[in-house]
Amino acid sequence: MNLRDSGAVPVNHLEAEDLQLWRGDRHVLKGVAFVLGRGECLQVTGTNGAGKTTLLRTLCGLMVPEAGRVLCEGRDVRKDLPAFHSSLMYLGHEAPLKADLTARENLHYWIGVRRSVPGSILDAALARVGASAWCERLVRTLSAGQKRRVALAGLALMFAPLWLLDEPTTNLDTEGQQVVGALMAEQLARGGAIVIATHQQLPAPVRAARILELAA
Amino acid sequence: MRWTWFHRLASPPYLYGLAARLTPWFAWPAALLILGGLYAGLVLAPPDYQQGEGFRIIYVHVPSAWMSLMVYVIMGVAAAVGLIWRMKVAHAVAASCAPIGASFTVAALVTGSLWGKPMWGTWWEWDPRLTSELILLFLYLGFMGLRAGFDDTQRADRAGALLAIVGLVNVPIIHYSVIWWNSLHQAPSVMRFGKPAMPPAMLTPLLVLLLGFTLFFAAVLLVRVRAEILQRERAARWIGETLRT
Amino acid sequence: MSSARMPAAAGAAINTAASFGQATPAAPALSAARLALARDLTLAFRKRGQLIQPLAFFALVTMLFPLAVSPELARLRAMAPGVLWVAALLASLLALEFLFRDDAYDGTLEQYALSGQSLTWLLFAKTVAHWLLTGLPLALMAPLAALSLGVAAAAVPGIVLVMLVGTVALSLIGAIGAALTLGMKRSGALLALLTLPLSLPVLIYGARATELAIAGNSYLAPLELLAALAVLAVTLAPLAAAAAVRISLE
Amino acid sequence: MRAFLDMGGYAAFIWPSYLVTLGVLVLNIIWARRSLARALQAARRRSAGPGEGA
Repeated sequence: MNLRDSGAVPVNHLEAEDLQLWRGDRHVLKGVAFVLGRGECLQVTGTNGAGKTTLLRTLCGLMVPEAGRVLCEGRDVRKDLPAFHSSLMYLGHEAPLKADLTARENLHYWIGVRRSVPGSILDAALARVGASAWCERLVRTLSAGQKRRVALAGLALMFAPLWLLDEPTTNLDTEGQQVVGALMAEQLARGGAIVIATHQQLPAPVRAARILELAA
Repeated sequence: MRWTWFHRLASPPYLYGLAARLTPWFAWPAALLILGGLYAGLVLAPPDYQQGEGFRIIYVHVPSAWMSLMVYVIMGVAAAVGLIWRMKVAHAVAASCAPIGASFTVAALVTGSLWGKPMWGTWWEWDPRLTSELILLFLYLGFMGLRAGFDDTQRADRAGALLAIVGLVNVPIIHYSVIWWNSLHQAPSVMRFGKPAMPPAMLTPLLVLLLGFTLFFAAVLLVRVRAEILQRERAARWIGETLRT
Repeated sequence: MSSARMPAAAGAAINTAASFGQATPAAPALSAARLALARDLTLAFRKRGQLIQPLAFFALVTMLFPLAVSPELARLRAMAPGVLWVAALLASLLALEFLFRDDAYDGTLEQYALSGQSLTWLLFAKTVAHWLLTGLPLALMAPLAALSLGVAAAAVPGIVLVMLVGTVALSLIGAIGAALTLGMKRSGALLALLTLPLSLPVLIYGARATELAIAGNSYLAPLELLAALAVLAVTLAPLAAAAAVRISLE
Repeated sequence: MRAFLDMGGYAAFIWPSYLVTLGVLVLNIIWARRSLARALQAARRRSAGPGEGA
């Protein structure tokens, strides 16, 4: 039961057991189950409306499955949601950016709610995604791809053991996709786990340890 | 161990079957009590020495008003149980309560107004009781409106439940603030009931009707709960089995 | 800016994360809430147009009464408490729709809910920002409206004080309604239906205290009741709003 | 009988009150039965159709 206290190291970082979820009359998650170890990447595929986003939102605890459970390090995440949340980073397909704040301000307020970040590290993350030149501009003047890059800068700053990414490469050019690949590779290299929902190919050099296909 | 009855009630197929079996046991006594009570109230009870025959409205107004409040409390408690223990059947009970309670609130308002006309000379008086009743109607309408705004039953259940709990906390506050407000303006309070001076011949029909209305509510609630359970258990295997038998 | 140094710094930042946990101290709840407050205020001052709307509405409604009823100051003075409070109630209701709406659309609320921080505190901060941007200006504008309704200048401090306390409760009660109706497309009428009955005690005590203040009497008793309501709202409403937001995000 | 119907001059208030209340009671019965009938119909349709969960 309590693996951490007994000294045994749980093999899997994230585990889903028979997740069932209904939306109105639609049976969206029909017994989804998987295991994901440390340093592994799970790719969730499926056509539009197959429930990719719903699965990610269920995994991170925003939605409550009608049956089944999600385990992190062998524990039911519902037992202590705040602790689980501080160990994960969820990036939806819309970046949580405000049109009337600059890119840098957005990043500051977004990340700052989770952890205190010194300005120099903030700038470093912006430089990493190639945003230094325009990070003081209001987000309303940025292109869709540029907004996506600001979201990636957030990803670079979230040192969470678990990443849940929903279509992170949308709107990105080749260079932007390389940045995603590099960030994901680093996350895996330091033993983090990633669940990524996309029907595109994963950005190099990342390879999925498992692929989960959701049927519509 | 003591909680086994509670867990059994929480199981939808069990409650569904129980509700179907219990309904007649509430419905028939309710019918008898209500008919008997109305007859006693209209014929047997003596006229009031002040209000004459006019006081007989008490026999429909007070039970309706009593139901409107009792149903709201039951709804709030069921909602809290549903929200805290994530219990589907409790949400089904809360959802079933709202239309019943709202209809009794309307009855209490209309009969109150019909009573007020001969007593006060106006169709509407800002009497604290009637005002509270009107606010209660808005609370019911808000609950039903919020539920109707969601197309997913589960979300409607949880959002509605939260509102019902907030409403339940607020009902006493609203009620006392209305009484406080009314005491400043000194409106004549004609509807003073429940005073111990009421003779037994007048009081008995009222008590009979209160019991009858309560049983009536239970019977209607059980029917509605079955409908709500069916709606929430779309995929469950037991439904198919129950329907076939 | 030496661009050569940047990637190195970024590398260092990532390296500190090599061991999760200790390297990434979570921001304390209060500083997170302060940041959320600062963010909302910054945003509001970038779009001043929206800021003025409830105030203009309040001024407009109070102006309607002399036109609709009579310009006689004696009659207006008798109506002033009711006019001020109904106008304030409607103005704060008008502003409520925007309280969580934008943050729900762009995913900010989702990030708040998943931040591992207390959602209750973050929403409390947002509600405080909302009060600073609507309740406070309304209370400061109330004397102008009151004077135009023939109220003596001596009553102004009382009117402002009562409205300051009352609008706190209104903002917090409204936050619950705004959070509950988040998932809906057109929520204006429903928001009013949910919020107004719950706001009635505030209206009753607020209008009564204002009436006493205008008459030059002691308004302490209703003000105390109003303050009790505000304290109750401060303690309970953010909890309810947080629960409502979680339900809306489902 | 006429005296009973007249209710001491209060007929115009008493009878409508009783009618409204009885109307509410009857409507409650009708509404409840109708909602159950509808739910049963929907459940039958679902269990007859290609059930994915059952």
